[in-house]
Amino acid sequence: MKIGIYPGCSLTGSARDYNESVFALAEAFDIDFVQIPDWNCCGATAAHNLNKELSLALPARILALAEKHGLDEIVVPCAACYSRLVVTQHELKKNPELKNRVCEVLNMDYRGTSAILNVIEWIDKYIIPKLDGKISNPFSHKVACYYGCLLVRPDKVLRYDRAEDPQTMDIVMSKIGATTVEYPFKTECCGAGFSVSNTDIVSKLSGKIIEDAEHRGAEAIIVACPMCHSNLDMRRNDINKYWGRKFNIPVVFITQAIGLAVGLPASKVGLKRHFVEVNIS
Amino acid sequence: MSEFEPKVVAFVCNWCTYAGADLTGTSRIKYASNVKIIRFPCTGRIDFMLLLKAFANGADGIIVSGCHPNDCHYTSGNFHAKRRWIMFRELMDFMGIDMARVTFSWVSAAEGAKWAEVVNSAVTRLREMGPYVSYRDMVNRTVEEEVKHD
Amino acid sequence: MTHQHHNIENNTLAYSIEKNVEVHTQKCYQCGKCSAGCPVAEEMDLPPSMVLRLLQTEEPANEEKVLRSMSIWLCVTCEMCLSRCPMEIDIPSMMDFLRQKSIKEKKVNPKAKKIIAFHKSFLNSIRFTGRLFELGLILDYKRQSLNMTQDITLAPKMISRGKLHIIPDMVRDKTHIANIFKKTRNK
Amino acid sequence: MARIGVFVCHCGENISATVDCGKVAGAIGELKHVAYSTEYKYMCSDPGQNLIKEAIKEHNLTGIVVSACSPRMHEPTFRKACAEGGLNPYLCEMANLREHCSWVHDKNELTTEKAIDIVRTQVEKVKLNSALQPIRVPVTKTALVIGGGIAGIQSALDIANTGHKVIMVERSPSIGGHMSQLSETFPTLDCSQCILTPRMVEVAQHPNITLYTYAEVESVEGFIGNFKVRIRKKAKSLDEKACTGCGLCTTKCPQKKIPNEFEQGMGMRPAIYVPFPQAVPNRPVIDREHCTYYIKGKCKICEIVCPTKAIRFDQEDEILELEIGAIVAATGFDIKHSDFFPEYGYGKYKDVIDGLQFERLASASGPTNGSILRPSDGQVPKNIVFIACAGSRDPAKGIAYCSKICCMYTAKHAMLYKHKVHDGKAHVFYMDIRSGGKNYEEFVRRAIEEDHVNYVRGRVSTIYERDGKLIVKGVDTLLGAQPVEVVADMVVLATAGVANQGAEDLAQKLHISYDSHKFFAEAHPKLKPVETNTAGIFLAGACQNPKDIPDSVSQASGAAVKVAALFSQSELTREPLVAVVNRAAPPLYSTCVACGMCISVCPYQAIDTEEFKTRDGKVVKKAARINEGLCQGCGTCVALCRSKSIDLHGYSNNQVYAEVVALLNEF
Repeated sequence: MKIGIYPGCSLTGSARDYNESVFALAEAFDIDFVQIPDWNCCGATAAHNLNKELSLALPARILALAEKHGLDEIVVPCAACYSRLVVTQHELKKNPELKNRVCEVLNMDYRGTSAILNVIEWIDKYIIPKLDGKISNPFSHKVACYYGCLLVRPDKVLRYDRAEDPQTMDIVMSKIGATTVEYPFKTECCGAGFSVSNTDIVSKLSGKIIEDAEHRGAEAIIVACPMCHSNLDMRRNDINKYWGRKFNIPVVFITQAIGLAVGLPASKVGLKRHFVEVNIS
Repeated sequence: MSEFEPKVVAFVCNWCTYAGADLTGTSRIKYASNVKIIRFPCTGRIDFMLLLKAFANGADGIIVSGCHPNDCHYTSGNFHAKRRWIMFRELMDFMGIDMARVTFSWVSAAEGAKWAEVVNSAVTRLREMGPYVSYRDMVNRTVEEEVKHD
Repeated sequence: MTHQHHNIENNTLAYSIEKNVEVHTQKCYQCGKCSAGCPVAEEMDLPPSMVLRLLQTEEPANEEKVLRSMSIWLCVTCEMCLSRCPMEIDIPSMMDFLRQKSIKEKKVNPKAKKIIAFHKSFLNSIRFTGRLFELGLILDYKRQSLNMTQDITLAPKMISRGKLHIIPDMVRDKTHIANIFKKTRNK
Repeated sequence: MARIGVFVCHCGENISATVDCGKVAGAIGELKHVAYSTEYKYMCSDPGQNLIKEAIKEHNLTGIVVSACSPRMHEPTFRKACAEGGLNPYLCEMANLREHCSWVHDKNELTTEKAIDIVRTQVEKVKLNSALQPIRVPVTKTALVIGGGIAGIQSALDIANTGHKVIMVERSPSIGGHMSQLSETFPTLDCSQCILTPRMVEVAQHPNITLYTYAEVESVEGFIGNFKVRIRKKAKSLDEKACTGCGLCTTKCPQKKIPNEFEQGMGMRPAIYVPFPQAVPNRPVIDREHCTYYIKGKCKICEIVCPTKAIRFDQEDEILELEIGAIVAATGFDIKHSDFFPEYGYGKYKDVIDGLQFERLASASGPTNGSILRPSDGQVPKNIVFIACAGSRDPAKGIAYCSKICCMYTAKHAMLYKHKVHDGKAHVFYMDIRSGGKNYEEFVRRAIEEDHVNYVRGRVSTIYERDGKLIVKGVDTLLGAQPVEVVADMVVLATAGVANQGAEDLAQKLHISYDSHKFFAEAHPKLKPVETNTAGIFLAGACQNPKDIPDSVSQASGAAVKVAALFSQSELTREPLVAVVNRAAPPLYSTCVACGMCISVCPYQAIDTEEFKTRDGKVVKKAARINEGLCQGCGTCVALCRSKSIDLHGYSNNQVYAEVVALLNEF
């Protein structure tokens, strides 16, 4: 079974841990990933803030490459990249004129036919059905599932989970033995792209998310987005400084949690690369 | 006048679409003036030969509009219209009528804004399609020939 | 749905927003639900509903206020406003448009320079390598923002965890990426 | 030879502002067969009508076209004028220049040209009109009122008091509707039950009213004055005559944990139950879905304890067939329930409740005996938030309209709360305060000025629970859209009023129109707010759109007057726009070949087969025959007739073909 994958830039750098866990899971479940050859950055927040056409052309190149290589289905583990790709596909479908213009910029054919899966959709489709009998080490912890913004919004375009109190991650986590806390901050923003340019905002917003999860007795925050992870984990020192408190709750990628549950070692799913120590297993 | 303005006839039922078009007026919603309405008690009354007559007499497009399914004032007239239309459609195809020139819609007495949308989108499409001369010419030729033979 | 414009002045900012990103500012009835749910509203000089109100007036002075505001740069595009807006007004798309307009008209709020510097560094990074080179981005951003001391302790920790490449990971077809940038350059 | 008169109306400026009426009258005057063409400012006024009457005589007209508004508006007016002018009223047609032309197009030449085409088309049609005589039909002087809320009650009593019979059908076990659930009513704060209960009893005791509760309309056939209605009386599992209403069964029923509908799920009831103490009729029904006997086959405790042996487990639904002359639909409304407000946690957090639940909390007969207590832990909320426009005015949620009653009942709720919890703090998040109505604005001001309710202008974005409190994240738009966070103990949502369950289904049975929200449609938004598009069926109350009690009661009385007016006649005249089968002299008799297609499609069973016999009784010909008392003039048979033997008065084949030809050809 060959499925296309678009890792995106973060997964090759600051989110290597996420990357490792995604690939380790794929290996454990006999999923053959084909990286989209010569993929490029999706343009992220910067492109759509500064230049609309560029913000569509960059993701369109990725999708065009996938089509060119016959990848009908591509997994996009990074929620931010996922959002850019789906939004681009939607906009170009809605506006044929714009699509022609983008094709001209790319000098490539683009049809918009590849199905784009986010990480939870991928897990639901390819991992959950094969989970029976594989859980050797149930993830029996109380967790807070943090979806962030881009996995669920804009819901009318993504058509994935509902925008208020989404459930898909919670369902996956309960299947590997976790209990999920009732968590109102599931889709509140962590500060996203302001990590470098406005760290105080990130500290304030991410701090609220962490504080409430700890308050509800969660032992870990489960995420599915490298940006959320880096703000909640890598920025923990800044957050602690801003709030004048010491938050200890670890932030775990959903793929890492599943990996642990099916018996993969912590090092194989990148847990050693975190800033906040993950002392649950 | 450079742009082509299609002639559009609308066959509508009295209870839903005619009343809906009244509401478009009461609400002062503007739409293209190309369309002219003929009132029927029910879409069930519409004899589809009328469509052929309209095309032969110079219509570039036709709108047939009545009550939503289940909403017919006379219980089932719109169903009979629909059933008859399925058979008639083949005849239209056979006659060489371009089906894209006929718009079917459901507009209720409460859907004034929808009537304007139905008209405007039909008119826009017909403007792009241009005048409907092929059927008209065919009918006129046939008539002339018949006259010659007489 | 199309809207009827009988009297709208086509030189207003509201008009160009509708024309370019299909956001109809007059739809806003000022309920404030966007401002209530916006994660950064407290930081903003103009909460999102106020931005819409100023645009609704179609007064040049108020439009100026919007383009020079800090709010348009503080918007994180989290889409919370759109997902809860009763009138389904696409505020995030409108914000994207306002940012680009603000740059084009050279009205960027001085306090937003840091944010723009970051975005520009980001795009610079991918313009030449096709993929984001995080170390290069940070260095370029420091050069542009003159923010030399920020995060100096973070990089070594990232490197020790294998989270920061020293050498950029690059797209092979770099000319293709360069061409895309060239062709989409803001006019 | 036809001599047609054409009268072009300006309708003040409604037509003349965009259509050049003089040009229309002039152009039409040039037409062959048009003997007279003129224009006038208001054709429907007395002088306008006189102008028509005089012209008919003076110019010896054989038909007239009044070019004015929609025939749905003034056709009866001008037909009457025509008759008074000495011409058969069915020789009058209307050209719709207002709704279909001047109001929907801009002022230009094309609009005037269109107007000319519209009039010309009607001129061609009217030439082919024939003089017709109205059809007379009898009237059954019994009214059916569907729904036993305050609107239905008012209508039924008003009709019954004019001396006519009324049949009331209510689908729940008791009449009373939503009003019986309310605690106090605005703007007077008088007790809802206290003013309603006497009316309910009056319905039960009125000699002219027959009440069927736990019953629903199964089907409706026929037409004004002559409806045939089938009612399904659902099995109550009870002999109502034997039952004394002692209530012993309801106290002994072992099944006690069924959410109580009347208490909006905030209390429990047994499987055999009377919905509330003041119910009319005060007789129990068995809820078969939850009754142990119907589920498991044994129990029958109610039967054992019943002193009059009134329980009937084997009772079946009963179908009643009724002859009805007029129908009042008064089926009320519902409110939007769970999962419609995921951002407010409604359905998830116990202390986020809706307005009707608050009514039950505040009601002296409610689950808390009138104390305002949190559903979660029974504590008195010290900080309460009311959210107006919860779902209303929210196109994203599919409801663009204002529910109208929420501003007032929210003010009432906040006041009731303050009157009961003196040290409590009440906040109202609102967008606009709509308090049009007698003493309404004063009432809202009292809440703010005297009871110190904190009104905050802004919508709430989200609510979440933390440590047993509800965190309400709103905004104050009057403070520059400044975020506001209230830590509340309880939140009350003024949820949108929506059409009642089954409204669409009932509308289809009644053949009345309804809007996209399933509210029943009135015949005219201003001038026929009580009538529907189907003659003989009227509307009362919130089935039309959300309304408060005074409005519902006024409309209900209006509907009653319409019914009474109808019943004041012994015979109705009906439009003679019915189908006819052509007839010819023997031996042809008719071109009809009696294929029977028309019989099978007629929705009114108005067609049968007629036999033509020779003197010795031999059948020589069969042909279709229309019963004009039953025919409603839909014309389905006409379009279907393969030999073109049926035609429809008013919409004959010749007429509609003439219209098509006239509409498309220049002259």
